[in-house]
Order: sequence, then C-alpha cells, then structure tokens
Amino acid sequence: MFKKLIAESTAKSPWLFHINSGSCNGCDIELVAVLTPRYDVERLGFKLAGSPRQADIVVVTGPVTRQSLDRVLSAISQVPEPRCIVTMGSCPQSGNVFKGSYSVCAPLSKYVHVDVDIAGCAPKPEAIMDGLVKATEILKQKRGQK
Amino acid sequence: MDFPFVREAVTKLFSKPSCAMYPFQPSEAAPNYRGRIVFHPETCINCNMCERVCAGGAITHTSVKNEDGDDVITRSFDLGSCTFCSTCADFCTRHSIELTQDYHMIGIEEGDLIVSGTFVKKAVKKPAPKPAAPAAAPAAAEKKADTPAVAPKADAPAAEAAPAAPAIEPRGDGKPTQDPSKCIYCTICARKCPGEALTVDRKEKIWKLDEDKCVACGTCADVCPKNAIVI
Amino acid sequence: MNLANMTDYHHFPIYSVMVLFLGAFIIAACGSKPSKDPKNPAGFRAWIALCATALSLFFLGSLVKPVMLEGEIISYWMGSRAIAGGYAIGIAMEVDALSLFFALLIATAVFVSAIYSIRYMVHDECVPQYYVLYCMLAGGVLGLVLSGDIFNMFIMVEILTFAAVALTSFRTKVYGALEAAFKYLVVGCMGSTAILTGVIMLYAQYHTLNLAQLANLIPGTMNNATKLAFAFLYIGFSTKAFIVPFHPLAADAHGAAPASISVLISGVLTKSGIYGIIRLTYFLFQTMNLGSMQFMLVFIGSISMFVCVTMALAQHDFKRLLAYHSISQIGYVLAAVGLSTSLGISAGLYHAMNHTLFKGLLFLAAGAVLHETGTTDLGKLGGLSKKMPHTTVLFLIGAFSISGVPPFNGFASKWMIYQATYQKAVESNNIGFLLVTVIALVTSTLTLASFVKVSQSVFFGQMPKEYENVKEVPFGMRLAMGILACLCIVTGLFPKTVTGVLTEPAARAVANVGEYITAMGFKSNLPAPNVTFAQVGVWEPINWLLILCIALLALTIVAVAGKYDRVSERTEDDTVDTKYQLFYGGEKNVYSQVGGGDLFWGFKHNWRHYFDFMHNLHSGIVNDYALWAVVALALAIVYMMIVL
Amino acid sequence: MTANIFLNGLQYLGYILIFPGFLFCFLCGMLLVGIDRKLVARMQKRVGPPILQPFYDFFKLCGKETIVPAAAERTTFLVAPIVGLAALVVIQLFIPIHGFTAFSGMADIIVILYLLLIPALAAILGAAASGSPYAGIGLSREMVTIIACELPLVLVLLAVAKTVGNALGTGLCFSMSEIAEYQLQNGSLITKLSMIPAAIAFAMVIPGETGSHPFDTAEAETEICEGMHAEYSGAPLAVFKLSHAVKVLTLTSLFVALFFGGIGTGIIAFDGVIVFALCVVATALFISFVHAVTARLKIEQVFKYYWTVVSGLALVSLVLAWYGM
Repeated sequence: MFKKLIAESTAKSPWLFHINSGSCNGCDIELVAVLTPRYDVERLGFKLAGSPRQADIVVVTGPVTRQSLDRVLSAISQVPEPRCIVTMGSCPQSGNVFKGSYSVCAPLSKYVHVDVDIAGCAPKPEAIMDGLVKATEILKQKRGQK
Repeated sequence: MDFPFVREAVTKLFSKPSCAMYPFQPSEAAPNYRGRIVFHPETCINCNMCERVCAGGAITHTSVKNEDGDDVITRSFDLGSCTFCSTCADFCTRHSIELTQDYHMIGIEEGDLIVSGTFVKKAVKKPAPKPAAPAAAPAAAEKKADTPAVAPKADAPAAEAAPAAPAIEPRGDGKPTQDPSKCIYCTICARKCPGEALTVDRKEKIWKLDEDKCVACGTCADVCPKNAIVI
Repeated sequence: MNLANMTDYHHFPIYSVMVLFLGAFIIAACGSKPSKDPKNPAGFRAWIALCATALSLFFLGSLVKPVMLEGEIISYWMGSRAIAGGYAIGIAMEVDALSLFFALLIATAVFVSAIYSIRYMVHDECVPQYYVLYCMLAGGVLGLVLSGDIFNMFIMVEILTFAAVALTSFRTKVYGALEAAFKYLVVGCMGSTAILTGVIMLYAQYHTLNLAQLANLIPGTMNNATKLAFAFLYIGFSTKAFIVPFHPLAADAHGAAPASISVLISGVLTKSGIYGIIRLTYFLFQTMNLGSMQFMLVFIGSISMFVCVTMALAQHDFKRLLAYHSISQIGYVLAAVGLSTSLGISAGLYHAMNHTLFKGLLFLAAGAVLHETGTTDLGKLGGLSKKMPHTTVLFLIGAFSISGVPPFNGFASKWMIYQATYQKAVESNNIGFLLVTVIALVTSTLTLASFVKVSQSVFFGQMPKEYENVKEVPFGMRLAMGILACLCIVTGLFPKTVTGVLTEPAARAVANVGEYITAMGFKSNLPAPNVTFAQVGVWEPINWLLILCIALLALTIVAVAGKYDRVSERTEDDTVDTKYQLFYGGEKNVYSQVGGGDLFWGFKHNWRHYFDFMHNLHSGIVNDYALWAVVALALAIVYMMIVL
Repeated sequence: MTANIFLNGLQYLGYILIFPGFLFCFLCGMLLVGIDRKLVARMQKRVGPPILQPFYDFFKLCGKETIVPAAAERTTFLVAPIVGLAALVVIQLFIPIHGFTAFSGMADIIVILYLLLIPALAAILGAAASGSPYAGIGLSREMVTIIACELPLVLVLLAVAKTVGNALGTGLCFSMSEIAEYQLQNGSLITKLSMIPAAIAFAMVIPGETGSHPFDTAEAETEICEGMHAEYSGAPLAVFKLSHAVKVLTLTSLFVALFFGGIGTGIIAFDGVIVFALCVVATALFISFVHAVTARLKIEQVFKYYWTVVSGLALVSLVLAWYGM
C-alpha cells in the first residue's frame, strides 16, 4: 500500500532543479514563466528546488559549455534516485547554433542518459509543461520499478 | 514598512485565478507561431538552400542510389537543433518547408524530434529527351525538377517564345540556358540563384553558368522578367 | 590523639585543605626530574596530586550529611585556642552549608581537572612543578572558602593568585602567555591589596579578624571607615570573580593558560570571588536588605552577563570565547544572589554549581581540541566531529548546558533565575528587575548562538586537510570530561534533589546569619528567618524526558520500519564519485568552511556601533585595565559612602 | 491495580501517539501548510497546489534515495531531524486545547519558550553536520532569526504571565494550564487592552519562527540553495518538512491557547475542530497573507525589525500589563 502511495505521490510532487549550462537565458525565463500565475505549474505539484539533493527532475538549459560540463555532471550526479533529466531548448540536445564550437560540449546525451527533450528555442511554456508531465510519468515508472 | 500589495492580495483572493489550465484545456499557439516543421518532400527539388541557410545545422540529407540509378534523397530536420527562425521556409523556393503552430515537441525516444521526408530525384539520362519530361510528371509524386507545378510554367513561356527565337534549345538536363536576345542582364537571376551558380555582368553583357554549382532548381527561369531563361 | 578522634568529621575541613598543601610539598620535595614515561612525564607525582585531590573531595563529600542535611555548622579552632576575653584570637575554620557548597564545587573541579591533566600535560616541560602549583592553587581556594577568619582569607587569596599567575604563564612559549600573566599579576595584586587594606581597616575598627565576630559587631556600628573597608573588600573580591570591569583579564588568562588550569580559573577562582562577595554582603556587613545594595549587585551582574556574552560573540578564539562566557555566567550568579530572596540565592548557587560543571567540561573540550590540533583559532579549525566523536558529544552536552537547553542543568538553574527575578520584580513592584529577566533570557539565547558558532566552526562543517591525522584524545581526558558531562545531565534531570540537598541548605545558611555567629561561640540576637523556596513555574524534566523518549522511540520504530537508515554513502574504494561530494553549485573539490568570528553577521551588523565601541574600549593595555580597577574602586567608595 | 496502571499508560500512549500527539500533528500540520500554500497561490491569482500537496511531498520524499555526503557526520546528520520532530510533538502535548490539557501541567510558558529552541537547534546541528557551506550560512541566519524572535517572544510571554497573575491575584502566573483555566472562566485574553499589542507582536513572531516569508532568509532557496537543508535528501528531508508543518501548528495553536483560549464547547472532539479552525485563521492571516504581500528581507533587516517594531509592541503590552490594564 505504501509503495503505491509513494509512487502516486512521486507523480504528484516533482521538484525541479534548474541548471543553466551557458544558456542565453531565453529558456530560463520561459521556465520561470511556467511558475507565474498565467501557467502556474504549482497546480501540478511542481516546485523549484534550491539544491539538487531535493530535486526529482533536473532541467538543463544551455549548450553545456566546456566550463560548465563538469559542474553540470556533478550536480546531476548529486540528485537522488529516482531522478529524471530533462533537456530544455535545442542547445543541450545538439548545441544548436553553437554546434561545433571549441567550447561547447553538447549534446548532453553523450555524457548522461537524458529522459526527456523539450524542443523549441525557446520552448513555449505549454511545451515545457508537456515535457514536465512526460517526465513525471517517467519518474513514476522508475519509482514503480524499484 | 510599507506593504503595497495588501489590497491586491485581498481582491485577488476572491477573484477568479488567471491561470490557463493548460494540460487539461488545450491551448492554441498564436497566429504565425513558428512551431513544428512540416516538410513536403513531393515539392522539394533538393536545392539544399535550406541546409545552407540553417544557423543551427538542423537540416541534413542523405542520398542513396536505387536500382534505377535514381537518387533517393531523405531530408531530415532535427527539431532538437532547430532555432525555429523560419529562414529555411523563407528561402525555400518550392515552399516545401512549413513551420506550423504545433508546439508539442517532446522527445522521449530517439527520433521523436526528427522530421524527415524522402523523395526520388530522377537520374538524368545523358541523351536528354525532349520536353517529353513533363509527361512523366503525373506518374510519380516524388519527382524533382520536372514536377507538375513547375513544368507547365516553364513550358508555357518557352512555347510562347518559340516562334520568335527558336534558336534557344533547352538543355534537357534541367539546367538553364540563356536567350541572349531577350536577356537584359538585369542580374535578378544571379541574385536569386540559391546556388550562386550564375554570374551576370551587366556592362560586359556576360551570362555565365557554373554547372557544378547549379542544382537545376529553375528559380532563375521563374524570376526572369523577360523570360530569357529556358530550362 | 587516637584514631576515633582523628576520624571525627569535625577535622575533615582542615584535612581537606592540608592534604592538598601536603601533596604540593611532597611533589616539590620529590625533585623535578621528569619520568621516562612519555605518556605521563610527571610520573608518580601526578598520582600524588590525583590522590590529594581525591582525598580532599572524599573528606568534603563525607561532610554533606552533617552539614547539608542536618544543618550543623562546623567550627574548628586550630591549636585549640579559641575565644579569650570576648575576642577570637585563634585561627578558625567555620564550615556552614555555604562554605561546604563552594568547597564541594571546588574539590570536584580540582579532582576532575587533575585526572585530565595527567594525559593533557604530556607535551610540556617542567610538569612536576605544574603539579606543585596545581595543588597550591587548589588548596588556596579551598582554604579561602573554608576559612572562618578574614585574614586567612586574604592569605589564601594571595596563595591562589600567585599560583594562578604562575600557572597562567606556565606555557611560556605560547604567544601572549607572559603578557596575560603580567596583566593578571598587576590587577590581581591590586585586588589582593584592596582586600588587605579592607582587612586592616576592619581590624583597626573592631580588633578582631574572625568572620563570625565581625558579623556580630559590624551591623549597626557602620562608620565611614567601615564603609571604606567594605568598598575595598568588595573590589578585591570582584577582581577574583572577574566581574565587570575586570573581565578582560579573564579572557587573556584563559586564552594562555593550559585548559586544565582554565577550568580552575573559571570554575574555581571566580567562585571564590562570588563566595567572598556573598560572605561580605550577607554576613559581614549584612547590607543585602538595602535596595541600593541589591541594585548594585543585580546591576553589575546584568551588565556582566550581557557585555560578556556580546564580547564572546565577537571572539575568534575558542578559549577566549569560553572565558567571556564564564564571566557572563558569573553575571547570572551575581544577579540572582543580589536579589536577596531565598529563591534567588538558591538559583544563583545552583547556577554557580552548574557553571563549574559545564564550563569545566567546555574548557576540557577546548583543551582536547588544542591537544590534538595545536590551535584553538575558530577560523582554522573545522569538521573535527568525524575524528573526535566522543569529544564532540561531550562538548555538545556542555554547550547545551550552558545555553540552557532543556533538560540539561543550565536550563534548570537559569529557569529558576528567571522566576526569581520576575518574582522579585512583582514583589518589590519594581519594573527594573523585570528588565533583568529579559536580559537574562536574551543573554541565554546569545549564549546559544555563540556555542552554535563554536560547534559549527570547530566540530562540524568541513575539515581542513592538515587535520586528517587527528585522533581522538586519550581515555584519561575523555574520562574527566565524561564525569563532568554525567554531572551536567544528572543535575539537570533532578533539580528538586539538587536544590534540596545542596543549594537550599546553602541558601538557608545565607539567610540565617545568626546561627553562623552563634556557632562560633558569640552571642547573636539575629532571629532565624522563615525561608521558603516557592516557585511559580512548573518543570518536570524526568516526565518530559520520558515523553520525549517515548516519542523518539515511536519515531525510531517508524523510521527503521520505513528504512530510514538505508542511505547511500560513499564506500571506501570509490573516492572520486561526485555524488557524495558537497553541492557547491556544481564546483568540484572546493574547501569552504563557514565559521569563525563573523558567523552571525546579521546580528553584529545591527550592533556594529556597540561592537566598535567595545573593541576600542578593550585596548589590551595593562595600564588601562589598572586604571579601570582604580576607577571601579573610586566609584565603589563613592557609592558605599552615599548609600550605606 | 495493575490493570489500572496499564490503562493509564495506554491512555497516555494514546495522547502521545494519536491526539494531540503524532497523528494529530501530522494531519493538522500538513493540512495547515497545504491551506497556506493554496491561499498564497490564490492571493497571487494562481490556482495553487492541491490542499493535500504537503502529503504528496512527504510521501514522495520518503520514497527517495537518501544521500549522506562524504563530508557529513553521519549520525548527527541522520538523527537531528528525528529529534527535532519528536521535540516539537512533545511541545504540542503541552499546549492546552480548550480545557483539554494532556500534559500541560508539566511545563510553563518559559519552558515552552526554551523547548521551542530544541527543534531549531536540531535543525542547526543537522545542517552543521552536513558540512555544506550553504548550510553554514543558513544556520547562521537561522540562529540570528532565533535571536531576533526571542526578545519579542520573551516580552510577550512575560506580559501574559503578568496579566494572568494580576487577575488571579498571585502577581504572576507561568503555568500554561492555569492560563487556559483562567481563560475558560473569564473569556479570552485578547479582550484585555494590554494583551492586544502582545497578540499582534506574537502574530508577527509566528512567520519568523516558522521561517516563512518574508523571514525565510535561513532557507532562501533562490540564493543559498535551501540553506540549512542544502544537503538533505529523501526521508530526513521529509522529516524536516514535517517538522516545519508541525511547527506551524505548534505556534498557531500556542497563539490560540494564549490569546483566544476559552472559545469552545467542552467536548473534546469539537474543541479540537474549533482550535484547528482558529489555527487555520491564524495561519491564513499571519503566514499566508504576509507571505503574499511581502518580499524576502535581508537578515539584518529581519533582526532590526524584530528588535524594534515587534519588541516595541511587546514592550508596550508588558508595561500596560505591569500597570494592570
């Protein structure tokens, strides 16, 4: 019974940790827009966590610059299981317009398993919500497997 | 201390929230929103203009020969690398690329964010057949230069012009030829050429085609104000 | 003299003092050749000191039954010379409950500190001499509180002052040790001289040195010379208690002295000062029924507790911080004693006892840190809890006690002090005493803040690389700390028993001056007062602890059933996994210890003008402090002349 | 005889575990926090999370992995949250609910003031044991907030003690159960002139003690990564969240017990509901509303605010109480 309760709760209370790996801030402000009264993702139980230790979903924005690569990876590794990694915007998925730069290490999926990609540059808040809802489903699955 | 939001907080408490209840109620994107790319391979002429103008390097193509010796070309758009700037659509002479209002672009499996389309580019027969080419057009949707949309257009002016100056023959491989008698060296064709294959010098009255660069897209013929280009 | 006569408990007070001096003599007579044992450089001399202190504690402990429980006052004339012609000419010892109370505290602290010293003093030179001075100091303080003779009190003050000065500068290689000893010497001698002057003036007036007789003669016959003597004596004992304005000396002395000596300076020397002041005000001059005297003691106590706790918040050194807290807690004692209510005296004495226990524990913990790491600078330490878990637990017990966290002993006594001050405020309808309650409560929180600072800076947080090889301190040192920690818990859990056995008899003795005088063979017409210790508050630590334990047990069962303890931890072989590193915004391998003197920036920023003022005031120059002493003496004289 | 003792023990065990102990604290505290989050959202014109959201958060955290950082002191790190929660629940037992006083005879208001330090201290030590510098900054701020709240709280409690003492004729009264008894007979303390500033001051202390806006400098998640809880994950974090919820309940019910006592029916079930309703109102006014209209203060502003404005109010109350108004 408790297992089911916990699995249900996992889907209902995903906390986000946002990592900016050299983003242009476009995606970042869209992520913040999701928390505003217009979209209010807190309806679904989402919350921005301040520390990776408390997060369930890691949202990475930015093209993963060489400077930030180690930091991003160590922050992601500090998130307790079950966790879900979401890349947001085109940059972490491919490098976008920075592709091929000496200082850019994108895509992130070369280094860690990415669960959900949210495309868009920057994605629309609705698209972000779509992606996050998908991520909660994945979280619940992972929780259920445990 | 000053609390400027007291009244607002109280009034808001008793008013309807301003949330868009998105996941439960669908929400339309604004008009002219540039969302998911839709590719119409049937109109694509493989000019690769889109690839060249793409800032994010999101557009790629692969080309495989089939048993007929035709090129099977697959063009794919990686939405995960796209900036949705719409430049490719703007540059596409055949309007094969379209950015829709669909913003639900979520990738979970590999390939969820890839939009692609395949078409066959007929291999050019060296002994070029006459304008009979258009006849083949209705047969296949996947055709290149001689698509139904283009062929009649290209033909019509040629047919009109034929009595006046029959000297200019179409080359038959889809690449343009100039009719010097009609050409006014306005350079529009050179400027519009996606492959920068044309060099036009107004003073010297030179019209030159770099055959390696030409992709036989027919833009030059379309834009020519004097119908001086024959394909 | 037969054996039965010798084991009569009336001899025990003098035994307990003599045993210490005898120990000092034997140790000195044994020469100063260091022993070959690297773990105990003093060899058998350390055991002699330990035995002497243990015997002393035993003698005093066996006096609890007759003196505390049965209310007997032991008067003891040396050389069987007693009263001749109405004047006491012999040397007397008089042990009432108050004396015994302080003597027990002192003997306990001295005994525990002696256990600690054996393993603590291994890195020093001349350790045999250390034990000589140690026993001298202990004997001096014990003699002071057991003496029935004001001149003997002065002599004991001299002995303990010089022993303390020598021990302060014992580690001459420590930066500032000699300077601290010099400051202590200068101001301490001013204090001793003031006591001597007071004694001389009293003798000139009343031709006797016996405390009981003086107490019988002085009240009612006060003249200007007596008032002058009172002021001199008061200032003299103030310097021993290090209360404001003599607090800077304590900081320097504690910072430089070995930790085992800091325990004595803080837990024992200051108590001797408090004892002197109580004897002076309640017995000799019996001035405590005057509002002005109550005001003076409570005022100085409140100033001491608040000024010193804020000074402590500004410190960067573990032992200096403890030193200021020491004075702050003495401020509590003085304020409570100055209330002149039975509950107040009982609370004050209770707190004095607790102060000896927890401050001793804290100083020993500081010594343990110094012993292992070689520094007490809060800015340089960190994360020692992983290397010294027992010391950390013991330190935390001490820190909780001093901060007044229930159910430790500091809370029990502070809580009585709050009640006493508030009751006094209500009884006297004086809103000023209410302020004392508030200051005491706030000071308690500031104390907690300051010990949070210490625990974060020293025991928790991150460990600097150079302390990776630090080990737990030897068992002997932990044993000493453990004894004090147990006492801290026990005295906190059974406040009723402690007050019933120890502090209430002492408070009764303070109220019952007439009996003190008659016990010595003088006639007194002071009536025996009716003493009650009514409290308004309710606090049942045992029941509370029981409930907390049940709650904890229930929670633990739930937690264990819910696999609370199944945690991911770094295993030994996998040392590079970033998962178990601290979160630094993603940075790797960063060392950043938050701690040291500026931890409570938000508080200090608001008080910056006050802290600047205090910083400028405490110049560290001995001339200034001597000047403060003179000014304090002048003010005391003027005040006494006006109000008495 | 033994059966009697057994039954008594069972009854007290019931008090500790069910009402007003763990179960009550868990349900009501979580509900209060849920209502608080909902109300804040509504005041910001949002829909807000479901009222049961704190329960979801709690159970989710219970199911997460608990990571103990390599730099942390394991035992303290794990034990601190449990001790803090247990201490809070015990405080809740001492606070009377209308006439029902499970254990209120065992502690007075000064003791409760000190017991309130234990959960904060547990959180501080847990944070210190985690070794994180963010936690270090967080605990420093938490401690300063405690110092800031302590002065007004002390003044308020002394004023209450004096007022009730005056009325009872004993001069002063510290006992929680006597204060409750007095209010049962003579109506709420808030009806007294001298208690109004005290009630306001106590209300202002509630958000500071519970660490909610605008006094949440200690766990400012946007600047110092949740501060004290920076390294906590999984079940210990869940316990901390629960502690926070219980603390909200404790402080609001203390507020209700001190100033709005005597409102009730005498039937324990109804009284529980009434007290809880009053707690909800207090939460709504002093936590949610203040949260919605203010932005986070700097730590030195928090300190200044409490030691000037709030302490001033409390002092006014104390002086009024002193002169018997």
